[in-house]
Amino acid sequence: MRLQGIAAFALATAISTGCASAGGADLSVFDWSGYEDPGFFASYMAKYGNEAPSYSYFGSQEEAFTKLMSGFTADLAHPCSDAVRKWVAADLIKPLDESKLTNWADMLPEIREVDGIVLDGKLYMLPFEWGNTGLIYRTDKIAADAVSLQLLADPAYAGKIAIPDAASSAYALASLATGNGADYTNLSDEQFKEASDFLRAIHPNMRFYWSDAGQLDQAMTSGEIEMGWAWNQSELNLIWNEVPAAMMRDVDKGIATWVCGYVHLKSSTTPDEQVYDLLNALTDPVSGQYIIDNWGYPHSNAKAFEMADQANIEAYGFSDPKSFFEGSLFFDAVTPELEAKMLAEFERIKAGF
Amino acid sequence: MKRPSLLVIYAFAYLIFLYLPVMFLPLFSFNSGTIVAFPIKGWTLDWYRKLGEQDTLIQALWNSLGVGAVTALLATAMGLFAARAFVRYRFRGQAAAEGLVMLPLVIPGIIVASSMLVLFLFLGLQPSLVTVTLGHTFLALPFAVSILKSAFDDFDASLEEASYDLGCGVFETFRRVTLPVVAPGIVASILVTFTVSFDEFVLAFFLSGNQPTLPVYIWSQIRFPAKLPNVLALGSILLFASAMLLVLAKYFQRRSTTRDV
Amino acid sequence: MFKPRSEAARGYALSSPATAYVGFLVAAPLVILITYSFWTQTYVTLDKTPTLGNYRAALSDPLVHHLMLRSIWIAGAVTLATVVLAYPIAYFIAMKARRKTIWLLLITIPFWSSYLLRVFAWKLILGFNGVMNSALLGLGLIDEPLDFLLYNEFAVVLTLAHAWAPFAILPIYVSLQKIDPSLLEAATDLGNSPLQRFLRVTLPLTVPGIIAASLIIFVPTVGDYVTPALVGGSDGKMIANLIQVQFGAANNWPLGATLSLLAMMSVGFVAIVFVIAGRGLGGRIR
Amino acid sequence: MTEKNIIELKGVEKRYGSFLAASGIDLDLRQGEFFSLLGPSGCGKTTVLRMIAGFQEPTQGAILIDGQDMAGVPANNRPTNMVFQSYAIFPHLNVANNVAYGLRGRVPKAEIDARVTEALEMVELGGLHQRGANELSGGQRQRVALARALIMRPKVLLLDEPLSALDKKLREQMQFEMRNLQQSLGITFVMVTHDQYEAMTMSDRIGVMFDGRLEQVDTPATLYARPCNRAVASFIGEMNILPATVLEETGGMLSIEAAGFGRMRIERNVNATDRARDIIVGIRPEQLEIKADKPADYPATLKGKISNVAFYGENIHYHVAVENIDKPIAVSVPNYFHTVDFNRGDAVWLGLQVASVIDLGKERKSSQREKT
Repeated sequence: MRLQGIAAFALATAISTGCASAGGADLSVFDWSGYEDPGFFASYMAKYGNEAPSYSYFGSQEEAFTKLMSGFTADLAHPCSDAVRKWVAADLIKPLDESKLTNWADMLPEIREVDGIVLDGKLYMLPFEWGNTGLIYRTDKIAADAVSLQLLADPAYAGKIAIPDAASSAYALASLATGNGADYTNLSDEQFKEASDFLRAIHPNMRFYWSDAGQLDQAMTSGEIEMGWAWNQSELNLIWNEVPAAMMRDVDKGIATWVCGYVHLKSSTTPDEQVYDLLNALTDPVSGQYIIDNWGYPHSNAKAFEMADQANIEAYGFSDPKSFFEGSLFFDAVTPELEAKMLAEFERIKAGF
Repeated sequence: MKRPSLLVIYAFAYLIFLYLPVMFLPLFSFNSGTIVAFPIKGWTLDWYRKLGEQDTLIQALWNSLGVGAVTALLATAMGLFAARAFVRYRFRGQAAAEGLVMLPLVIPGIIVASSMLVLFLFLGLQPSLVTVTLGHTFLALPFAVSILKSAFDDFDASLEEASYDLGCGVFETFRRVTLPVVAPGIVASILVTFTVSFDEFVLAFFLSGNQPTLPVYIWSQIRFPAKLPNVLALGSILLFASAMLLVLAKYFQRRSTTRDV
Repeated sequence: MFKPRSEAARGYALSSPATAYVGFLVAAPLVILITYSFWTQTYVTLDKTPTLGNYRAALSDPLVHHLMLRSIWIAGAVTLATVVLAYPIAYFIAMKARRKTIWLLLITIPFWSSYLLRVFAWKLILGFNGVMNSALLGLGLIDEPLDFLLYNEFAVVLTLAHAWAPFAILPIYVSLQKIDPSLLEAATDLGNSPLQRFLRVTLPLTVPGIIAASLIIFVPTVGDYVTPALVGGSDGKMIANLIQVQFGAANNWPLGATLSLLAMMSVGFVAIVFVIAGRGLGGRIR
Repeated sequence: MTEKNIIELKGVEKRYGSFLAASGIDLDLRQGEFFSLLGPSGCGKTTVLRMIAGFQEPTQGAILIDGQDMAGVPANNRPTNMVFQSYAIFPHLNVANNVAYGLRGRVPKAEIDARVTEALEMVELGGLHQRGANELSGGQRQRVALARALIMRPKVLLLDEPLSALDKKLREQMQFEMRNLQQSLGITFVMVTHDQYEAMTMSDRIGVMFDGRLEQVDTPATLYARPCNRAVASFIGEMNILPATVLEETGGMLSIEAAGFGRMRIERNVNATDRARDIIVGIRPEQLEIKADKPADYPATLKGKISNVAFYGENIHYHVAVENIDKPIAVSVPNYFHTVDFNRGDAVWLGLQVASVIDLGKERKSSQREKT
């Protein structure tokens, strides 16, 4: 009897999957988890019967790309600027109509001109949030004036460092450390070799190549590692958990910036109007204020910065966005040939070759 | 008698080994910090209190329970027939068939996952809990077959004949004799296949649409650790509930031996 | 309706849902894999001209050899550790324990929590200021935290030996359960000490269970990429991680498919050698 | 016992590929008789029983139960019930539920309870209703299996080696009980056994099977006294076989020249159908007299030497080696008062009453299995 009950329930669930109700939930978003927070799109829900869009989740851009290439469909997806070129090349996304983006004029000017989101004169990604990738270190173990990217190679830190298990991020770090940050997207053979040599030099010090931010946070908190190349989200999480850690925010010493946003998938079936309603809700200053105050992420809308709690902005280290956009390495799509080289070489480096 | 006592000590040491990691989940579900690491920041019940608000998490749990239940039933049902055929009958190609059923254990998950997505889309099945269930059934089948095969190994064929002889047809015999006699095997198979499905990530990730299963949700949560303690709280409750469920199952199993059939 | 069909017909009829289901879902991935392995991909363009280039590239790459050997070595170590640790407990439950079902349940319960969460827990135990180090420091056995507990092959082996425990215990338990007690009495009667009896009767009779457990553990472990990524540290990477990269970041499905097929063949080969050796060994003990 | 046939087997054959498990079986079983199918293991007797039960369909021929052709009638719809060799006691049910199994859902609950109690009383298991299946001794399992089949009130009860799992003492006790039960119920019992004593003590009639063929069907006494051939003769009790030559056949009598014993006139055995000039004759060991001196009052005598002695308690077996006869002749002597007492190597005389010499017809050479 009990089993029959479960079966009936499961069948009901399965059937209800097939026929989603009309309204806000008609729109499907392929996203990182957590972005289903209703604070991000209050105005959309107000318009569509208080219904949130339906979210499905990925854990990394690569997973998302593989799944989309296998035929998965949705209306919107949430990659970062460095992936856009590949997604366009793979014919997954369609250009956005700037005239329908009501908040376009209020966006941070630097963000509107970010490389990689405009290809052949067409806008493909609407920037939503941005942040840094930088060196996070334990302030109780390493002095602020002593910390540097080169310290990663110091044998004194054997087993005390971690960097991401992602070729593009690793090469961004290595380019900055070898003074070639400006040429990151287009490294010459020599520069590429320098970067690779740097990664080989720090490999013996490596505790692990992190594959998820939680892993890094855990190790940083326990003292397992003392330095790590990581996202600003980790810095926030460490601050919230009162771990003595900070991100090295000195532009001259090397820091990277990323921008992520929403793209309109070719497989989209929902009317454009509804798609744009969500895009506009996401870039609304109110949403921006919410994400800054509650999530600690910098938003793409300039007005949101004015509305948000300035103390938070100061504490989270993005009070001067301009300096990051000018002085930091910007994550942009590297050329396909270079990307392939990076991936292949990084696999060898990780294996100790 | 020195040897048995050594063995007993080992058995308890092994239990500690098995339970040690699991015991930390409840511990950290009371930690006020969001990072799962020592030192513990402070004690709180907030994660349990706020559990009710985590709609996506709760929905993911229901999805996983539903998928797990249907998977367990489908895999066990197919496994039951297959195991019976493998143990009771001899037929050409039997070894090949038995090998084939074990294949899902061998193929790397990522490959099965991506090609299954291609296949299902080709067949016009959009990713959903249905496709996840189909995938999980595939993965759980070898476990069901091997468990039920050993259940049928000990099953005396003349029991079924006795039932026919006493006037029962195929279905009545199946219900009144086969099913109850291999019931422990069926329960084991349902438990194991449910566990396989409940904890499966790779296939679920590829084959789920906008309804994540619990592992898919947890996987993304580990990247964004703010809600991880909620997951730990839920995990602790699940652990407790499953322990209770097993105790109950044990109780009913004991009672069932004396019931009328 | 009882009977009139033949035994073979009923065998086919009963087993066909399972075999057809698995057959269909296995055939499709294999066909896709094999097809892809003869194609080439640069960036997002797929070149469908058949070529053996992927095989040539993969087979001549020392990185592939290295990772393949390491995967097999780690999977072997995991299998050995799991089976060796699990055998006594299976023996205890089958031969000595009075409440067998309770013990079996006790062994299953820990696995009702998410695998990812259990891995997290292991990191707590083995970590730098984790439980193990704190305990050892507290007892005054060490002065500084040990850092060789986590993020290496040892951690991978330990984590997986834990994760696979029930899959090793159950098959061995079943094979021990099936041993006729009179065989053990006969061995004693013929002058064997308990240890001799175990080595000459019990162990050989449980070889099928050991082989089943080993295969269930060995084969999927070679293809695991989550555990090495989480606790393996800088030198815990395995072949599946490389395959994963091809299907993911590198977006080179043809090479990924080639590597998968090569990995499956290697695993198959090792497994067959293992089964034959295991049977031979089981049969040779006198 | 009446003369009505309850089961008729007509030319029944069971073939597995090229293997003939049973062939040319013609058999009529009478209402109310206790019939045994006797034969060595693998002779096809269980196949015949399972074809009657409906677990196997004959590849040729017909089976009629109470006049109805059973072709296509599945086991569950046949008016037969079976006691299985393993007893097949349902392990998940207690005694009462095992016995009630076939009635459940077909008969009102109150009647089931009454019939279960009655059936358990009948097999002397009264009061064991709630006992678990795994808490029964071998004898109790056998009784439960019997009660479970009998409660169905079958027209024919089929028993597959029902006593083989029991120890000797219990087996002998059950032989009597089952015989008494059968007689008081008046139901036809068909039992398969490889134990000649079991078959002899319990049955009204016995069918002896070899190699898939039913060789002879007769009462125990006839089978013992007039077996149709060497195989049957050797399987039922012990038998000394001697070659003989038929010199003359007159009326019901044969004049023969038997090895060692010389000329004699014996009764022609109507059961032995294969006739020829060279035949074999059988002599039961207990029909021979053994003496130290040549016995005077026997028409046929023979001289030999004791080659082996076996003491059985109620009787003594001697093997006597005789010149020109390959196998020693077995002699069984009742152990009255230790009146006879020979040792190995003693020279003895054997005496024979001609009336106890059995004509076994022509010696059959090869097995009959290849016959189609």
